[in-house]
Amino acid sequence: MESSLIIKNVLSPPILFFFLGVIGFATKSDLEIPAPLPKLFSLYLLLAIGFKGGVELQASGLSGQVIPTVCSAILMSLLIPLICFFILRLKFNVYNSAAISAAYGSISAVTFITAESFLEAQNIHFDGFMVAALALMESPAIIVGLLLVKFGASKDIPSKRIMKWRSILHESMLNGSVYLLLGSLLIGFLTAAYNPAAVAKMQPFTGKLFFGAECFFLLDMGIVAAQRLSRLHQVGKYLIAFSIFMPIFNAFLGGLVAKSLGLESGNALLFVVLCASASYLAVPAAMRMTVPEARSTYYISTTLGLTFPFNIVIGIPVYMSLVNKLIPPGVT
Amino acid sequence: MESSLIIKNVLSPPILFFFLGVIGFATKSDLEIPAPLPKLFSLYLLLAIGFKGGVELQASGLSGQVIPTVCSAILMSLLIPLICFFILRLKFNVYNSAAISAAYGSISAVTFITAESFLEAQNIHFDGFMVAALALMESPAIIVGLLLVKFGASKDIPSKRIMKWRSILHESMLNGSVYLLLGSLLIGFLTAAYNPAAVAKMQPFTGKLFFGAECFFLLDMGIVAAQRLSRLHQVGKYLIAFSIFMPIFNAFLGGLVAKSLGLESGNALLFVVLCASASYLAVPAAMRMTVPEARSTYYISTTLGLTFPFNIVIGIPVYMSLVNKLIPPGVT
Amino acid sequence: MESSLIIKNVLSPPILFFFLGVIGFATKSDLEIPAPLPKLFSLYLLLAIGFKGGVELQASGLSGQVIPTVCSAILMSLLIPLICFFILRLKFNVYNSAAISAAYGSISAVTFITAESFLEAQNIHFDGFMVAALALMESPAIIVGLLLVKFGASKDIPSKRIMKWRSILHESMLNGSVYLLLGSLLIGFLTAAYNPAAVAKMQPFTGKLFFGAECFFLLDMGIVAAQRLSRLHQVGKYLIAFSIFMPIFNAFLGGLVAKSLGLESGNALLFVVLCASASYLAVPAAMRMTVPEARSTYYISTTLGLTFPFNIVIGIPVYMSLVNKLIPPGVT
Amino acid sequence: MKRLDLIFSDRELDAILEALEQAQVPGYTVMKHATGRGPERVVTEDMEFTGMGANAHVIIFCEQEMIDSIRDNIKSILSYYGGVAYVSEATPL
Amino acid sequence: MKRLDLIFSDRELDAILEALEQAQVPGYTVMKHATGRGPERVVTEDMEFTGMGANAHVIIFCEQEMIDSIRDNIKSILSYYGGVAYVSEATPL
Amino acid sequence: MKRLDLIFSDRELDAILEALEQAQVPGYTVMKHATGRGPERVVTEDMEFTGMGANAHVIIFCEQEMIDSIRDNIKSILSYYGGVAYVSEATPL
Ligand SMILES: Nc1ncnc2c1ncn2[C@@H]1O[C@H](COP(=O)(O)O)[C@@H](O)[C@H]1O
Ligand SMILES: Nc1ncnc2c1ncn2[C@@H]1O[C@H](COP(=O)(O)O)[C@@H](O)[C@H]1O
Ligand SMILES: Nc1ncnc2c1ncn2[C@@H]1O[C@H](COP(=O)(O)O)[C@@H](O)[C@H]1O
Ligand code: NA
Ligand code: NA
Ligand code: NA
Repeated sequence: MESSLIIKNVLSPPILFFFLGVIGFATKSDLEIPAPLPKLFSLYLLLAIGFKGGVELQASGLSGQVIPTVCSAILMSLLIPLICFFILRLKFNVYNSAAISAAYGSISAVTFITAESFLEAQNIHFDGFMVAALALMESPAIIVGLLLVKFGASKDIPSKRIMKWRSILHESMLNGSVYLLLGSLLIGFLTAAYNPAAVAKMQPFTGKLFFGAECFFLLDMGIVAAQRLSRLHQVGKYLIAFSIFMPIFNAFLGGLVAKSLGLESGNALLFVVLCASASYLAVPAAMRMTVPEARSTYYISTTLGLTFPFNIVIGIPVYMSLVNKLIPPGVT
Repeated sequence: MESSLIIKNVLSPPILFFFLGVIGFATKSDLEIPAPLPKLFSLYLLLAIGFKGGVELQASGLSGQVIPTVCSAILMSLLIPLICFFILRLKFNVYNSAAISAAYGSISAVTFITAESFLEAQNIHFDGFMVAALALMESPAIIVGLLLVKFGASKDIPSKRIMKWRSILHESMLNGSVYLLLGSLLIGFLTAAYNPAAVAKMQPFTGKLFFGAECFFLLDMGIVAAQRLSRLHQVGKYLIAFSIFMPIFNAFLGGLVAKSLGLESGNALLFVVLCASASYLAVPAAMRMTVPEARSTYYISTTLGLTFPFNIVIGIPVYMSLVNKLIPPGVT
Repeated sequence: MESSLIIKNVLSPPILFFFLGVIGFATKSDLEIPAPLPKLFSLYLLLAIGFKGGVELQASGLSGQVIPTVCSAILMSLLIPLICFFILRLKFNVYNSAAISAAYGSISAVTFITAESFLEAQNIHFDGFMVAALALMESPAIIVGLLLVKFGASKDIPSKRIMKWRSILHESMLNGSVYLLLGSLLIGFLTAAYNPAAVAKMQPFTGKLFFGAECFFLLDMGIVAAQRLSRLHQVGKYLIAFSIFMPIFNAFLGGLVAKSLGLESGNALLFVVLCASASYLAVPAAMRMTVPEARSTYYISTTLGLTFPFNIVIGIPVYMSLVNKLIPPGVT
Repeated sequence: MKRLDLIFSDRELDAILEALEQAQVPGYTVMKHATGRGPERVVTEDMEFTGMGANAHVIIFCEQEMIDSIRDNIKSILSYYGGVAYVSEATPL
Repeated sequence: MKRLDLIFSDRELDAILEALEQAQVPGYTVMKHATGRGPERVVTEDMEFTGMGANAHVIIFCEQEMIDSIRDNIKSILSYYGGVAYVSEATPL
Repeated sequence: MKRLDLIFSDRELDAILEALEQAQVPGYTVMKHATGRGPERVVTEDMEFTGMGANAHVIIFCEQEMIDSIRDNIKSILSYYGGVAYVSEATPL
């Protein structure tokens, strides 16, 4: 069953465009999407998922599964970095371990979007409040990462290096992409509540265009991921294995939590994908500012070069099978 | 009544995204929309309002209120800079006074768009020919500004500084944004007249997408306006007061003219907004080229940092109340 | 009849925006579309025509006229450069002759798009498989051009200059725009075959938006073409005449082939346009890398400054009349 | 050989390039989208969309005589609109 | 006069500009979107969208004293986050 | 220390960077989207979308020996495709 799901997933336009980008890099085609065009698409995608999530959150209200699910998601983004940290400390210093852990505790919005498209293609229902979980999982993971550095690093660092709470909170909450996602979520919520006619007017931009823009962005992500993949030898075997097995482990953990939360299979898949995915946007940017001691190759090549492609190509359908086994459809 | 209108206005997505940008700057979030992406949106908005205006102008024809309204608008863009000039000369030299006056005589397309969205949200009808007024108010204001310099400045300026009519007309008529707006208006007109099927084919691009693109652009305008606002102390109290009271005065003047023209309340609001708004695009660009003696902080920080946010957040609903008082609905 | 077709063509939005760009440059308006925004539109257009072509190719299948038409198109892209080469060798050296010939053997995607819009406006049917012809005509022309250099150039060139087959194939097949067009075609084909629901989801992006994006891009093409036109004196009279008469000759040749293939008038026009148009994207880029001895002004100013505007403004309607004469409507 | 660095508002780019062409410089390189601060004014990238543009940075490698012949022309343009110009030594590789 | 070239990750741009302003440099020019490679790390343009940005290249024309007064401050920022700083001769046109 | 400035069509960027890496330069900075004019040809930004690209400006700070070791390689690439290379003095801050 997995293999048929994998094939179905691979034959969807976003994944095909991702491969087009990968092959373009591999064959040295001079296809490139010059800066700052990729930024346009990443800003657009964050704005659109935030807005749509806010609208649906307003529709569903904060009752029922919303609060428990979002809280569990936050807990997962605190727990997963801790687990990662202990696994990584066997081989890496505090700085590198903490930075990589934060990335895996956090999420990848594009992986989430791809999972949504996958569910839509399978006609499986999911709820808009999952976007709230998405938006709220980045900051805690960054905070845990910085705390691990703060308390884990040797005490003889020069005084000016001591991280201040202020800058920890600033990096975690006001990072551009976290801020845009949360802000758009709030705007979607407010608009749906007080100005429902405007939701329809946004629809052509945030809704209809989304799938095509996702394809365009994944074309670029394919080029970028292939570049990172080509540098993956620099990170060593331990980290390569980590970047495949850790997501699977986190997915399993997420699946159990999703089951105990009583989520339907669509929401459960999204929950699992949030746990399994790793951040290559907000977290690396925050880590580079606050933990310059960590080697950025470690947390970028792994998340972007391996975990991201693995998740969107193979991971999502595999996690779907997992969810189907854990949560027999029709039971909820 | 105003306060409920203000709240309704504030809770519309464009204004909410504007605030998201402002708060992002204020909290030092690293959210930024790198150049030249804002240019993409500003070009798009000018092209789209021009095209739509041209289509509607062709539908309504040049009969009835069209000619008087457009002519009055042009007169206002000649008169307002003169009034401003006398008020500003009390404190500033000829160069600065003329440059600021030209900006306030001219218009802000984004303020106009926001007013249109406001009217649509209130289900108040307005006509496409108002875009023609918009397009034709920039050039005269620039010309008046340059004439004020030409005749107001002391006669002992070096020979090469003497402004030539050619360059005055060039800057006023062929400034990129004026040119694109007028050109798109003409193209919309011609297309509607000779190729009506093509109007429908443009609709997804110029029509459906507009509201979302407006939100995206206002997000950036929020960031930019906040930056200017933060430098506002440099311009002094006189100019700060000017940049709030002058628009209100101009709005009142515009309201009286709109009443005497017999405009319906929708068109009247747009007329008032044209008078009240100030240019931060075409005019500053033209002034910087032709009047380098003027301090650009003066005419940019005021128009962009104060007048623009004031107009789109508070001004539009306040002007609506004004219009409602001057022009009782149901009378026309 | 031609003149009425020309007027109809000129009054379509894409051509009007093209003229807006041309006039903007001619009048020294400071309207500009800064890099890399034009690249965004050119990437978008290639992706969209590729995808749509792939979808339609899957619908029509590879039967009937598809294979013969595509093969004939490829043959034309091999034959036309040879004819051009002999004409150009009368005046130019091997390098310049070969580079210009390759450009005229290849195609211009924007000319093709404009012809499609022209057909749609006239309600004349055409088939999606013509995009396959478009996609497959660039590489052969590049290969012929490079072979002409390889075998035509004097034998005493330094050893490192000898072109390798590898780099010839690389430049011809993996040039960014060829690669994106072919890749999108394949993705469209696969999606339509295995994931038809996703085709509808792409439609707002690749379909609805297309016409407007085409207008925006042609605005920029107008500016660029006018710049090239203004440098046309550098290329001399011979080349100026060549860049008007060669397309007409190629169109005639294409018309005869189209007739003998039994194409309907819509497809026949597209076939003719493919023959008549010249590349200003893939071929110049490839030539600059592989034949630096050729003067780029020659192959850019002609294709972009003269052949391209001629084709989209006058050529397409003229070719339509030609097709109507060769292929009486209602016969097929 | 000399290296001349010019930095100024890109709205003046046409005027500067015309001056360079008139003096028949062997070549030049233009980098747009530069921002910065002069004695009184901050130029930011975000104003580019307004058409006010950012700065342009122009580099010219040429002989000392060339520098001498364009000096007056360039200086008069820069003194009117603002901008800076510096010369340094450079030797061909 | 001197010319100071600073190249570093543009995420540190605010810190650097603050240091320059504090020292009251007469002006500076910023060019963003630069990429490159230092002793250990490659910065590529395509990571710009991630918010990690590319490099910024800052040019300052100023007197030797100014250079001396900002040296320590700039060097400490660069030594923490990475980046390079070089001084060369420049004469006003 | 020396500063090496290379300006050439960005389509040759890969070849140049490969030459620099082979010579093991300590680092380099790349600025794309430069336009300009050489002895015969104008490169404009608006041709970037055609894939013909604009110019790239590469700066390398390194020792004199490094310069000597890459000279031939770089010069042969530039002489084939066009472009300029100049060396000037630079001292670390
Ligand atoms: N001392 C300086 N060093 C580097 N760049 C400068 C300097 N002074 C001015 N500039 C640049 O030149 C531009 C125009 O300067 P100005 O018109 O004199 O304010 C500024 O925006 C800066 O980019
Ligand atoms: N030797 C060098 N020459 C030119 N640019 C350099 C050099 N070393 C470093 N850079 C630039 O400075 C940036 C930061 O360097 P680093 O943080 O030391 O890796 C690099 O990405 C390069 O753009
Ligand atoms: N004398 C010069 N000064 C500055 N830049 C130059 C000079 N000559 C050439 N260039 C730059 O190098 C590029 C390639 O030069 P070329 O291939 O020789 O035409 C030009 O497009 C310019 O950007
Ligand atoms: Na995760
Ligand atoms: Na006004
Ligand atoms: Na052809």
